[in-house]
Amino acid sequence: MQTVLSIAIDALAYGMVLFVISIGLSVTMGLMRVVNLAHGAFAMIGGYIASYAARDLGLAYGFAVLLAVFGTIIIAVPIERLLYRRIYGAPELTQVLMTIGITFCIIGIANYVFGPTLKTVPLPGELQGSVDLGFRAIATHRIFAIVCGLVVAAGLWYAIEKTAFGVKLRASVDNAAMAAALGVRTEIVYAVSFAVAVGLAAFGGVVGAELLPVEPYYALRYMVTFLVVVSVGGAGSIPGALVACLLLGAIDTTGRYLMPEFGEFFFYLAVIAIICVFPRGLAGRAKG
Amino acid sequence: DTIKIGVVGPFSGPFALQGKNFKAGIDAYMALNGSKVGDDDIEIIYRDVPQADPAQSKALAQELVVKEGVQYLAGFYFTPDAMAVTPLLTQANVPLVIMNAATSAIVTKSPLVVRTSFTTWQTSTPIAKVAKDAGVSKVISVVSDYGPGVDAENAFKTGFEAAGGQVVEAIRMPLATNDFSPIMQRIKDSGAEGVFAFLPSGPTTLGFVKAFKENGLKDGGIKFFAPGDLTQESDLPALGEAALGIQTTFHYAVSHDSPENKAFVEAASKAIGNPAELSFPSVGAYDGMHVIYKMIEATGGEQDAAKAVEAVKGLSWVSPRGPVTIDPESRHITQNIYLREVAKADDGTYYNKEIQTFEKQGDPGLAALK
Amino acid sequence: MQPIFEVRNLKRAFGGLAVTNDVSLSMAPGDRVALIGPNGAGKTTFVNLVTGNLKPDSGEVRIGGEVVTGIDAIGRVRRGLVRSFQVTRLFADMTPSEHVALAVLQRTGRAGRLFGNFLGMPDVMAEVADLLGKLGLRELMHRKVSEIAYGQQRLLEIAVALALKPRVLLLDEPAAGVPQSDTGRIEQALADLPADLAVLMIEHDMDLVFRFAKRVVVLAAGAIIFDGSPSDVTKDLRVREAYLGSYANASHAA
Amino acid sequence: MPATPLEVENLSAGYGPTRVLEDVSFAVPAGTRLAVLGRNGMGKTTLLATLAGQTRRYDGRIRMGGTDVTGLPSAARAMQGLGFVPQARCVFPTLTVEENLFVGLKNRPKSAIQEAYDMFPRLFERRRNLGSQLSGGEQQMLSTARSILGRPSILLLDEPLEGLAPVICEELMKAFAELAKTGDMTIVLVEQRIQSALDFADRVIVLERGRIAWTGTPEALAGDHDAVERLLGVGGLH
Amino acid sequence: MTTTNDLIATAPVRRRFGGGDLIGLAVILLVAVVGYFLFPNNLALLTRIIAAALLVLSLDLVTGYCGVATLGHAALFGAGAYAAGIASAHYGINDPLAMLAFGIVAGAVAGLICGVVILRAHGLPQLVLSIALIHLFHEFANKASSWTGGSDGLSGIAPTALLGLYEFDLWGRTAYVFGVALLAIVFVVLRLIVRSPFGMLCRGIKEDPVRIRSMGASPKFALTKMYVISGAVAGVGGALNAISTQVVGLDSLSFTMSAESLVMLVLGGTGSLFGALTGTVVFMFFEDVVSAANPFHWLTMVGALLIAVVLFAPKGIYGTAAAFFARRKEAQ
Ligand SMILES: Nc1ncnc2c1ncn2[C@@H]1O[C@H](COP(=O)(O)OP(=O)(O)OP(=O)(O)O)[C@@H](O)[C@H]1O
Ligand SMILES: Nc1ncnc2c1ncn2[C@@H]1O[C@H](COP(=O)(O)OP(=O)(O)OP(=O)(O)O)[C@@H](O)[C@H]1O
Ligand SMILES: [Mg+2]
Ligand SMILES: [Mg+2]
Repeated sequence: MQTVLSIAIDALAYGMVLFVISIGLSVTMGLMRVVNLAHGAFAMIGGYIASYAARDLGLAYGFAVLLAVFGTIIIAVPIERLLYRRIYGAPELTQVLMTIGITFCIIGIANYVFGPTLKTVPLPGELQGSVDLGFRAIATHRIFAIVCGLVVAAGLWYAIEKTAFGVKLRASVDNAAMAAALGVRTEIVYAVSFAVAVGLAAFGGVVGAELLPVEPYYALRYMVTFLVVVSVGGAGSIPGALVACLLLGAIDTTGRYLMPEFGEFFFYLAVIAIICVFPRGLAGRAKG
Repeated sequence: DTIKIGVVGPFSGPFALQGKNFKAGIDAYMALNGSKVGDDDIEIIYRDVPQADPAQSKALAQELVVKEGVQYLAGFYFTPDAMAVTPLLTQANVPLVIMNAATSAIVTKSPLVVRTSFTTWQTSTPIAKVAKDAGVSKVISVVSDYGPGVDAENAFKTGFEAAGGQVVEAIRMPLATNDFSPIMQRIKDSGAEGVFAFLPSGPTTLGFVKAFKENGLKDGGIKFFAPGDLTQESDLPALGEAALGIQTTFHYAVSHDSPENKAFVEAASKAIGNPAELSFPSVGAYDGMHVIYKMIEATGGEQDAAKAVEAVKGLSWVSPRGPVTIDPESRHITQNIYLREVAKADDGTYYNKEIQTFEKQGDPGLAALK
Repeated sequence: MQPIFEVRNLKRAFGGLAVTNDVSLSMAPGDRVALIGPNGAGKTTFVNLVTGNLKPDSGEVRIGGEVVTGIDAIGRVRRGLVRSFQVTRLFADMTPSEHVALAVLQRTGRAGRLFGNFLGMPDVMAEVADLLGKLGLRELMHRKVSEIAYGQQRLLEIAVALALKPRVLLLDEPAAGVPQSDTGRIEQALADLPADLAVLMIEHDMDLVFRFAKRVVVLAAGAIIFDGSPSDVTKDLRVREAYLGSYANASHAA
Repeated sequence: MPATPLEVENLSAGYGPTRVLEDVSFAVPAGTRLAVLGRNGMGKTTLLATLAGQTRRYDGRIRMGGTDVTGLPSAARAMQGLGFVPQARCVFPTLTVEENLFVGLKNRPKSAIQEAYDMFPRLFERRRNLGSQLSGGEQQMLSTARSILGRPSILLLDEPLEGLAPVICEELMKAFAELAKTGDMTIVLVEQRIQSALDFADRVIVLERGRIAWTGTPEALAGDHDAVERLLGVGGLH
Repeated sequence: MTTTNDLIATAPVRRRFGGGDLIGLAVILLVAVVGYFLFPNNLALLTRIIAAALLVLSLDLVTGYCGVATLGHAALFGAGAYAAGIASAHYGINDPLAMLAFGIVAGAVAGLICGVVILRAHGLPQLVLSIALIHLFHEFANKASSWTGGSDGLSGIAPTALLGLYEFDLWGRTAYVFGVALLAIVFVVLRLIVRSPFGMLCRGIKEDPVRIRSMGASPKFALTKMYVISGAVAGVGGALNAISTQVVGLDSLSFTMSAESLVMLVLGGTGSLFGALTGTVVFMFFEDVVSAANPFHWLTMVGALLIAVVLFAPKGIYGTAAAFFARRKEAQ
């Protein structure tokens, strides 16, 4: 029983970290219909900024997180204007090409500027150490990640489903020309959404840095993980992504506990099974 | 004349750090020993294989030999890349000096292969004795599920059982594991007193070491043993506090206290730019250059692979890592293996502190092959 | 005569909405039926159900006496049940001749051939030319479909359906978007159809309906409220109110 | 004197290298109901799309209410009072009916959506359904209602009757006439059902291969049998 | 009533294997000969490019012609490589042509397996299925190390002389000529297939599978068939790789290789065999040049190339060039 509980806790924590890091991708990929393989690259930029701010400048953690989020957005704005704007509505494969290209460039630059070593984001005292749950200990920063995940999920869901901006965004994605003909300034809608997605990526990169440490190859190393999680959830659906993260987190954790030597098999077989049962992902939006 | 040496390694990509160390070791050697052997200028030509890719490795080696006319091939971080090149050597009349790839079998693939690095068997065997001496008799082994991981598991098991210990469980986990909590739970549940771990150096070691601490294993008194890949110097700043006290066995620590090493570290630090990035592949490359220089001396700059290899069989010298010999039979390097512990220096940085020496270790893996 | 196409007690609901509510209908070879009804009455859904694009909650569909309810859409097409789409579904990057050729090849079991090309198959080409000529698409036959006007795409949609030589043909608003000048072509194409073919046409263009149909079925809120001759339908009060409006008074109703 | 709501001068437009419209000029006085007729593929859709800012313009100017909107993007034209109901309907498939209508509101309060439901009660019944689930006719209603909600001063309608039941068609044409009269709305209508269009319009343009081939009043067109036969391909009206 | 003849006369030239195809074949052979004399010392690279080109052609069949999004196509290539390698290393079947046959069959079988799984979804989920599959294949090969050598690679592959006459030499001449011959044959066969009724059916499926179904054809069956063909082609590439390298590594079954082949395809232009070839040659050559020039920071250059292609040649290098010339011709 204790073991089961213990695995459940690990699964929850891992799933939520996955969620925080990948949810931004659900926005770009599901709502804006851009297969943004550079998502990890933006998460990585966030991680680097936070690491630099906290470790080299000695800023407080909260401040470093803010700096990471806004710094990444500032870096991303010109990239959106010059590059992403050209691939909205382009065929998926063209988007893949462009965003892989962007990823390569960011990796190359990060490698040049920061070197190939691991970078950490020092945690503040409150988040260090472990909390004793009675039957086991769990790292405080994981609890922090769980809370962050829940807050982000709720906020994002509200913004997309309930606000005027959310409706305009979804309309622009369905049919940009028609939305424009109804007076929606689609470029602005897109730019804002992109900024939000990138900000979330950076935030996730920082919050998840304990699990997925920041180094230049971060951008490619975890690309597949993000892609899988978001698609299994059904791109564009916040609840779907949340469920997918928790489910896949649980399968991964259990698999690694019960038979680690087949951990990968477990995980990917589960992915195949889920998609065969839900060919559009757990909560896929009908595509029209 | 100019003698060209072709070096193949991961100079970009996720293992770029190791490739960078190759270059640092080579640069350091040439800085200290000149870029001339006799009348011949030495020129290094680098070729990049970012990830294990035998086809690319072979194509590059072929190009180096045929087009660039290199007399020596060197480098090779990954085993399959080295394996792909061995069939070429005889026809090309080129010796291959391996500066890293750590699977025992490579040297058996061609008589023209010489290795100046280590094998996983070589560095993992002594830690078994350390564990037993520390009073631990039940150990769980946890390794990444790929060639070197399996080698490490076997090496440890063989050594530990020979010493009278018991490996209660052997876990192989996927290379791409990010979250090690479930593994830690397994370790806890196994009832072992100690854990033997092997993970390739790089980002995953961070998660592993942190999980070990955060899940309360470290404080629970479970002892941690590993070969030195796990605490390579360039990862230590990130591992930090969590790694403190971990004991590993390895052939080289940047902190090794000897005049040879001091000179080496100084030169290599300059070559690599950021001294914090210096790690073990640099010393393999440094000694590889030493071997190649000796080969050139022996052949007088002529291209004669057999003669060159013959000349370094049994060669002994004092490397930055300590005294070493090329075993005449296996052409693999015989060297000291050190037990080290992660410690904190006065300036707040972390380093591998050598605390025990196992002298003149050969490669037990070759024996196991037979 | 035995009906070639028969539907019994077909039902389908979306959520709580009964879109097809116990519909039974049969057609004999040579029938020309118009299915009309208010927007959202369930006409397209009916077509989707009988062609196998949607699964019914209950009920039965027969083609030539054979029960096909358990057979998928492809199997039904192969048994001679062919439809056209209300919103054109064509291959934007292909030409009209390729569309028709593909249909002919599929019908004659040659669409899976790995070698050869339809341009080298005289029988296929003759049929393609004939069909496209009938529908006035000859000049456009080698243009990409994305470059031809909507009305012409509608005609092509019909050409593809005809190329499959169906036994039962279901046309979902074939004339929508086709200008008056060209509805004649559609009528002509329909008139040239083999006499033993059963045709069901959904259409809101009453002129076309009354010229074409020998029988009119009216669907409202998922149920058939009228099934009879065109001359009777304009007299039916419910139909006039729910659907025809003042059209019923116009002179066109023959 | 109030500015002319819509003026077009020497407009040429098309798709990529394909020129479709050539040198089209006309002006529409306030409150006019203009019908644009022509056979298949003559450029009617292209004309409306160009006015709405959605196709490539090669040459010419467009003025709305006296201001030059030639260079303005689609959204800006919409905010200046242009409404557009495209031939393909373009309902947002993943939005509910209500959300579809919401997008058309521009800056009006949300309660205004009720106007659309009053016009098409069917939409009210289906308000929680996704756009993709609607029947063809329902989509057509939604598309029209959505554009009218934004209270445009110029409304471009591309075959708004397609797929609608005869009763609805009648009501809709009445509603359009009403809007033009009381709402001071200028309407440009493209329609295949020539009779309906002529009944509705007070001016007619006929396009032939991208050029204006005939212009005048509906009565004049009905009387010009030659033009009707040649340009519209039908054997006469009434 | 029109006759068939004048119809064909007005049709754009699209015969069974017409003049355009012969020119295409000639271009390939010409490039091969020029390559041989231009880079006589770098034939191994050229052979590697050919093997990759076969993989990319194979990918083009399913992605470019059928619209199946996949990031796992190396599974087919790797299956061919391992089958050829295992036949030689474990069973002593060292004749290159026999090894090739093993590669083709294994590739086709892998194609069948992948097809059956991947075709169960569309779009993004489909992409993820392919990713999951390639990881399963990779993991399987890693586990079955007694057969595959695991992460150390499968060594001990020793192909005998080709046709009993031509040894595989240090300069890689035999391997190169062998590769060119294979590429030419595959090209001709594929050219015929993409123009056949089956090819047309697949293009239709790519645009609208629902429409195809309502024409009475089964998209799933057709796509699976295409997947098997694609697997055979990738198997040729894999076998060529095994024969010329004599070591097969896990990389030949990796996500990285799959992703790279997709990048090459899109770079050249999907949906055209020449696009696939152009993309492979440009990408691999560019990579070789920049990585030799600066082994440490060449990745940035590759990234810049990809971005530049999307910005200035959105249909891929070949696709955009072809469209440009078509437009020029039309304008005249
Ligand atoms: N997937 C679905 N989910 C919910 N409701 C649906 C779905 N599909 C159709 N409907 C509803 O079922 C009703 C019938 O639709 P259908 O398309 O059959 O109408 P129709 O008779 O063809 O109308 P029209 O003449 O306008 O084309 C409509 O009100 C539609 O909104
Ligand atoms: N996207 C496009 N690319 C190239 N050519 C196009 C495109 N869309 C339309 N055309 C061409 O432009 C011409 C005019 O088309 P348009 O759709 O404006 O005609 P229309 O008068 O609205 O016809 P319909 O009555 O069928 O709606 C046609 O000849 C058509 O082939
Ligand atoms: Mg309908
Ligand atoms: Mg039109």
